[in-house]
Amino acid sequence: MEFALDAEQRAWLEEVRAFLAEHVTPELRAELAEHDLELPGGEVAAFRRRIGEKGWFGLSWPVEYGGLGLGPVHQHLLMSEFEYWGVPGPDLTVTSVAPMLMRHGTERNKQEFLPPIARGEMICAVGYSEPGAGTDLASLRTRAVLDGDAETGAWVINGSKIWNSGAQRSTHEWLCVRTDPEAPRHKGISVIIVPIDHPGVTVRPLIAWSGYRTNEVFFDDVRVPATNLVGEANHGWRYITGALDLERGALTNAGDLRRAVDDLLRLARSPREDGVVPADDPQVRRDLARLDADVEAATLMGYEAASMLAEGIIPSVEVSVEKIFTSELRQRIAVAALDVLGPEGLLAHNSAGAPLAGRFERLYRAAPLLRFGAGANEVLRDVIAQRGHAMPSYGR
Amino acid sequence: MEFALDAEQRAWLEEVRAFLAEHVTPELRAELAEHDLELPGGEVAAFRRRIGEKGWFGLSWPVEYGGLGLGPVHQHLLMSEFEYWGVPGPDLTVTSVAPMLMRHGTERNKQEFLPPIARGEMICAVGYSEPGAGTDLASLRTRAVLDGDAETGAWVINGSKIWNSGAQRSTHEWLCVRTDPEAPRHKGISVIIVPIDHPGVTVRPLIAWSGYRTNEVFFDDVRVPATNLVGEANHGWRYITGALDLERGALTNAGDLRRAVDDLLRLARSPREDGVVPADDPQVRRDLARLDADVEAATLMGYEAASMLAEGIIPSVEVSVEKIFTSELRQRIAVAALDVLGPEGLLAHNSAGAPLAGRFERLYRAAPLLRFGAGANEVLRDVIAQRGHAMPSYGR
Amino acid sequence: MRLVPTEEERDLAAMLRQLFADHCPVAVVRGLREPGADRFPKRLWDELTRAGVLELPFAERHDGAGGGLVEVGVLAREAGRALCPSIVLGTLGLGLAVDALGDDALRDRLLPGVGRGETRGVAAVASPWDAGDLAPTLSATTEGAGWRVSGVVRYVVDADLADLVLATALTPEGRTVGVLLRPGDTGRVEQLRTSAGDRYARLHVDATIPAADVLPDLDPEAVRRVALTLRALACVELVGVTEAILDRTVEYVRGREQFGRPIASFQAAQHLVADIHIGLQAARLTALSAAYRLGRGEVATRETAIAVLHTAEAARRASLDAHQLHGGMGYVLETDLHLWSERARELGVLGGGPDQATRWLEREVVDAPA
Amino acid sequence: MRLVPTEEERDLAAMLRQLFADHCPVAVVRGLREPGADRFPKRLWDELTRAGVLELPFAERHDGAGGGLVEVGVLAREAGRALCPSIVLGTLGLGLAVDALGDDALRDRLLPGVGRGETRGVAAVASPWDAGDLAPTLSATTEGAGWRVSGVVRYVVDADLADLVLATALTPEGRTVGVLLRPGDTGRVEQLRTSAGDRYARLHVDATIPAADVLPDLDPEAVRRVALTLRALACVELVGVTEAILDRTVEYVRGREQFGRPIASFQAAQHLVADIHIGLQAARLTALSAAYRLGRGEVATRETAIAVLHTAEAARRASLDAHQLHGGMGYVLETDLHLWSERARELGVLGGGPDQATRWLEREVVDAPA
Repeated sequence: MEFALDAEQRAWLEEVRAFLAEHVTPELRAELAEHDLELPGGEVAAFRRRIGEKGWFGLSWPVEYGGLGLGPVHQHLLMSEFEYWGVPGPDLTVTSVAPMLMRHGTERNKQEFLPPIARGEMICAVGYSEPGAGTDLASLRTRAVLDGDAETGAWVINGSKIWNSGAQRSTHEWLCVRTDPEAPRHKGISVIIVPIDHPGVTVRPLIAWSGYRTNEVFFDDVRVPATNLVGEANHGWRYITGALDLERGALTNAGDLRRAVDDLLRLARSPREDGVVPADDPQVRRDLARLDADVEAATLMGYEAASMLAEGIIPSVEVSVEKIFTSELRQRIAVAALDVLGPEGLLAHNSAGAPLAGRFERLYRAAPLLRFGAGANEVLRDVIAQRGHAMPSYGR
Repeated sequence: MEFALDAEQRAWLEEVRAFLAEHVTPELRAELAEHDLELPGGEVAAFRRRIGEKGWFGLSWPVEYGGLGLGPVHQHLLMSEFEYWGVPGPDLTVTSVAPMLMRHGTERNKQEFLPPIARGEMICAVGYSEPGAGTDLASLRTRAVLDGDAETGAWVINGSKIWNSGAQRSTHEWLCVRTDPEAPRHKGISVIIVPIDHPGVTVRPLIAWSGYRTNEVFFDDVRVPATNLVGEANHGWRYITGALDLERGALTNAGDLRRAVDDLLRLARSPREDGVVPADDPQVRRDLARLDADVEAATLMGYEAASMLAEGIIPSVEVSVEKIFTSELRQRIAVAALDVLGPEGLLAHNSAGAPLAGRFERLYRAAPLLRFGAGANEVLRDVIAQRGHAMPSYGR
Repeated sequence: MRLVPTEEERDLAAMLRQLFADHCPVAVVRGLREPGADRFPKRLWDELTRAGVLELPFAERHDGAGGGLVEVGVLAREAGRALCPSIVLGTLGLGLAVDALGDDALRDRLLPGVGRGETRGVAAVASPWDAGDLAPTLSATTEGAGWRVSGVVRYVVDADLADLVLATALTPEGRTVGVLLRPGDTGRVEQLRTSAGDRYARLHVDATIPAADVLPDLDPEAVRRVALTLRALACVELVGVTEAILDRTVEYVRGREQFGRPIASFQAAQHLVADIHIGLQAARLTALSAAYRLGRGEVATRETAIAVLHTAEAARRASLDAHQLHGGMGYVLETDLHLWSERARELGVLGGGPDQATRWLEREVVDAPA
Repeated sequence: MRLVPTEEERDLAAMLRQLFADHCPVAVVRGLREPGADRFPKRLWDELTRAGVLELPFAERHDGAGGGLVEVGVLAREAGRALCPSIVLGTLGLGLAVDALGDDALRDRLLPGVGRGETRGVAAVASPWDAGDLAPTLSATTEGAGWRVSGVVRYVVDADLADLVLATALTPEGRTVGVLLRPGDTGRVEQLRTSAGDRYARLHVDATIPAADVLPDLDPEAVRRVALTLRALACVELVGVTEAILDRTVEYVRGREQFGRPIASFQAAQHLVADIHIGLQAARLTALSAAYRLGRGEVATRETAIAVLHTAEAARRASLDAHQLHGGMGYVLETDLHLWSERARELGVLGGGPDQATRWLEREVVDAPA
C-alpha cells in the first residue's frame, strides 16, 4: 500500500491546480455566489467550456469513446480538487450516464449520444426517484409503452419524477421507467433518454431548505423515438444499480469537507465581533482537531475507493461507508460551526456582515441532504451489514 | 411541578443518611470490598438486620402487610442514597417479588411468604431468562407439571434458568415456568416458588467479566407443593411484565452514577503519578462537566418516575428512557475515566496502588451489563417508539 | 420533588395550546418571514393580550396575573411548539427584567403597559454569545438631568418591533446601570438578515436619555439572574419546539411508506425516534428544573448550564434526524419542517450554546471543592 | 496513492494468520493470564522465531529480513487479531528502537539476537500517559568507565519477561541518553496487577551500567519518531483486535436467535455492526497511513494522533457494542470475548488515548498557520 501520491499523481494534481488557479476567476466566484449554477451563458458556461477543451469531461472514458482514458485515482483527484475550490466539475452526465451508455448502450445509443456529451452539449438530468417512493427506486410507477416497433416506433411516457436536480438547465432526461408492469418490481424497468424540451414534459421547481433548486418533472403522453431506449428493454435495474455504486463514490469525495474545516479553522483564528478568538478556546480547539482527524479519515476512504476501482474491484461496501461517514461528518462540521461562531453564524448566507458570506449558515441547511439523499444512510447501513457481513435481510 | 425536596422528603433523606453514617462502618466497607456480598454471617448480614429493624425492607408495602406504607418517592430517595454509598439495600425480593405477591398472590401465598420476607429470612432469586432466550422471556421452556390436585398435589419442574444472580445466597427461587405447553407463547406461563435447597436443584456459578457471580440453575424433577403456585396458573406473564416496569425503575436510580462522577471529580483534582492534575486539563474539564450534566438529567428522570408512581401512573415509557440513559451514561463515565487516568486506570480492581482501589477499572467491566441486561436497550427503544409513539411493530 | 404537572399547569397548557392552534397556525409563521412582510403579528398579539398572556407573571398591583416562572415556562413551551413569534416572549422577558431590576416607580410605569400589550420590547442585558458575560457594551455618563449613552448593542432580537430595549451600560465609575433604549430615537438600528428574515439588529446608540429611563446601580447578582432566566426560558421554549418536531415526524413516518411498509415500522426509524424522545426527556426535565430554581430566586447557573446543554443538543438532534426521517419530503420549503429547524438552531445559539454552557458548568462543577 | 495491499502484503498476512491460528489459539492466551502461570509463551515464541517473524524489519547485515514498517504493520495487525502476547511486538519494538537510535556497533551486537528470539525486551522511551512526552524519568551521570543511572521507569510492559529495557535518561548537562536496563540487575522490579495478570512494572533503577549499554546524545527527533512509531504500531495492532471483535460478533449474531429469528436479522443489530464497520474502516486507514509515513522517515505526529483517535474510539465502540450484541453470552468469562475487550482497552490507553492524541493534534492543526 502507498499512502502518498506518486510522481505521476502529483503531476496530475499540479495540472488540475494550475488549471483552477488560472480559470477560477473572481468573476466566476461572484457569479456562483449570486446565481449558483443558474445563469446561462455566463462565467460558469465559459468555465465548463474550458474543462471541455482540456478533455476532462471524458477524463475517465476509454480513448475509443473520445476520452482521455485516465483512471479512477486521477478522476478522484480532480473531483476532490474541484470540490475543494467549490466550483462545478464533471457532473453526473459524464461520470455516471456516459459510462452506463458505454457499458450497456446499443451501438446506436453510443453513436448518437456520446459525442454530444463529450462536447458538453448534452447534459442529462437523472430521473430515478418518484413522489411517494424516496430511496425505494424499485417501486417506480412512471410508465413507457411502445407504440410501433423497436426501430421506427415511439415510447409513450406518463408519470412523474422528483428530486430532478438540474432539470431546468439540462437538455435531456435520463429516465427510469416501467416498461413491463406485469414483471416483478425489480424487473420490467428500462432507461429511456428524453429530450427535456419535448411536448408533454413539465418542470416544476422545488426549493430546498438549502436554497438549492430541484424539480418535480411531469411526463404527460411524451413521445420519444423507440431508439432512445438505452440498451435492452426491461434490463434497466441492472444498469442503474451498477451505476449507483460508482455515482456514490463520485458524489462523496472529501474535498468540500477539507475546505469546510480549513475555512472554519481560518474563521476560528480571527476575532469574532465580541472580541473572542475562538481558536484560543480549549473546547473549540478540541472540536477542530477532531474534525481534522475525521476529514483525514474521509480523505483516505476516498483514495481507497478510487484505488479499488483502479484495480477493477467495485467498492460497494466501501463507498457506502464513505457516503455515511462523509455525510454525517458534514453535519457535524456545520453543528460545530454554530458553536464556534455564535450568533454571527446565524446571519443569512450572502447577507451583509455574515462570516465568510454565511457559508456555514448555509452549510447547516445543506448538510441534511446527503444523509438522506443518494441512498438514505439507514439503507446503506443495511447494505454494509448485509453485503459486507452476510447478515440476513429482515424482509424489506 | 416541584423541583426541590419538600420538608418531609428532606427529613426522610436526613434519616436515611443518618442511618448510613452510623452503620456503614469501615468494617462493612472492607468486607464488601473483599467479599462483595458473598460472606455469610458477616458485616453485610448484620447491616441487613439493621435495615430490617428499621422496617425498611417493607418501606413501600402497605401497612396491612407489615410495611411502612411509604410512597415511591421515599423508596426512590432511599434506594438512590444506598446506591450512592455503595451498600446493599432492599433487593428484588422486597421491591419486586413481595409487591407481586400482594397484588396477585392467593391468600395462602401471602400468609405463607410475606412474613418471612418482611423478617428478611426469605430471599428470592428471580428465575426468568433461560439459556438460548435472553431478553425474549416469552420463549421460556422450563416446564412444571401438576401431579395431583391444586391443594394437595405437587408441581414437578424440569428445565434451567440463567443469569440467576444471588441464587447462591437465596432461600427460594421465584420461578417462571411453562404450565400449558399448548397455549400461545405469552399464555401458559406461571410463577412458582421453589425452595432452593430442594432436591433436584443445582446451582452452577457463572463468573461475569465484572467479577460478579451469577448462576445457571438446573431443575431436575424438582417437586414442590401445589400451593407454591403464585396466584392462578397460566397468568404468570401478566404478573411479571407488570413487575418488570417497576423493577426497571428500581434498578435504575442514578445514585451510583452520581457517586461515580463525584469520585472521578475527586480523582481528577489530585495529581496522577506523572504529576499531571487531570482537572487542570481543558478536555478533562469538559468531559467532567458534561458527565455532571448527564447525571443531573438521570437524577431528574428518577424523580419523575417516582413522582408518577406516587400519582398512580405506571411510567413504563419513562423508565425505559431512564434505563437506557443511565446504562449508556455509566459506560461513558467508565470510558471517560480511562482517558482521565491513563495507565493507572488499567491497574486491576483491588490491586495495590490502583486509584480508588481500581473502582473505575472495574466499572469499565461492569458497565456493559446494564445495557443488555434487564431488557436490552434495543428492545426498550422499540418500547419507546411503539408504546410511546404508536409506531407499528415490525413483526417481532 | 413532585415532577408531574399540577392540574392548574395542565389546564394552562391546554388553554394556551388551543389559543396557539387557533391564532398561530403555521401560515402566520410563514407569512412573517416573507420578504417585505410586516413582521408584527398583529392579530395574534391581540388575541394573546386578550387572553392575558402578557400579564401572566406580574403582580396584581401591576395589573398582572400573579403567576410565577413556572407559569411562564408553561407559556414558553407552548409558544415553542407553535413557533410563536419571538416578540411575544421577548416582551415578557422585558417585563420580567423590569420587574427584577427596576424600582416600584418603574414597575408601576411599565408593567401594566407590557401586560396590556401596549408596550413591546426586549431585554438585552448579556452578551448574545454568552449569557454569562454581563459586561456592558454601552457606556453612560450623567449629562444634565439625563444620561449620555453610547456604544453598540449587538444581536438584539426584534429591535424593529420594540418600543423599548432594556440594555446595560457602564458608568465612568465602573458601575453598571440599566438603560431603556427606544430604537430609532436613541440611535441607528442596523438590521441583520437571518434565514427567517431581518430578525436581529445592531443598535448603534448615541443619545441622551432621561434619568427616568435609567436603572441606577444594578445588583450584579440580580442582572445575572435575569440573564440566566431569559436563557432558561429559551431552553423551555426549545423543549416545545423539539416536542413539535418529534410529533410531526412521528406522524409523518406513520403515514408514509417505503419498500412497501410504513417507514415507522423500520427498527432504525423507531430508534431514531426513541433517541429523540430520550434527548427530549432530559431536555424537558433540566429546562423546567432551571426555570423552577430561578423562579425561587436562586442564581441557578449550574442548572441553567445543564438545561442549555440538554435542550440545545436534543433540539439539534431532533431537528436533523427529523430531516433524515422525512427525507426529501421534509427538505423542501413547502413542507414547513425547516421553520422548526431554524428556530431550534437559533434557540440553541443565542446567549451561548452547549460549548458556552459547558464553560459555565466547568467553573461550577470542576472548580468547586468536592 | 494506492490503498490496496500488494500481493506480497496479502501473502505475508495470510502466512501470519495461519501461524497464529496454529500456535496462538485462545487457550494459549487464556493460559498466560492464569494466576501463577508462566507468562512467557515459549512454544509460540519458538514458532514465531522459526518463521522469522522477529527478524522481519532488520537489515540483512543484522541477519534481518529487510522489511519495512509496512511489513511490521501487517504483523501487528495479525498479532492483534490473535491477541498475540505483547512480548512479541514489544521485543520487535526494542529492535526497532535500537535500529533507529543505536550506532552500528550496537545494532551488530543486539539485532541478530532479537531476530533469533534470543534477546527479549521492550523500549520505554516515552511517558506511558503520553507518547509525545519524551522527558526522561531517569537521570544518568558518568561514573568511571560506565554510567550511574537512577530513577523510576513507570508502566513498563512485560518487564518480567525482558532481558533488556531501553529507556532514556537525562544527564546533568540536560542531554538525553539511551540506557539499556536489565530488569532485576539494574534495580527492583515492582510488578503491577492488571485484569490480565501482572503485566506492568515499575522499574526502580539505581545501578552502574557499562558505557556500551548507553546510547549517548540521542537526537530528539529520532526519539520522537521511535515513540510515535511504537504508538502507531499499537494502533495497527488495535485494528486487528477490532477486526477480530467484529468477526466474532457477526458470527455470533448470525447463529443466535431471539424472538424467533436470528439476532442478525434485526435492523438495530445490523446498524450496530455497520457502525463498528465504519469506525473500523477509518481506524484501519488512518493507522496504516501513520505507520507508512513513519516508515518513510517522517515525524508523522499529526497522522499518529489521528490514528490514535480513530483506532481507540473504534476499538472501544466495537468492544462495548460487541458485548451489547452478545448479551449475557459474551459477558461470562468462559466465552472469551473479554480477552479482546481488555486488549482493546489497554491499547487505547498506553502512550495516551484519544484525549491525549487530540492535544497533539490541536498543536499540529489549530496552532499551525492556515
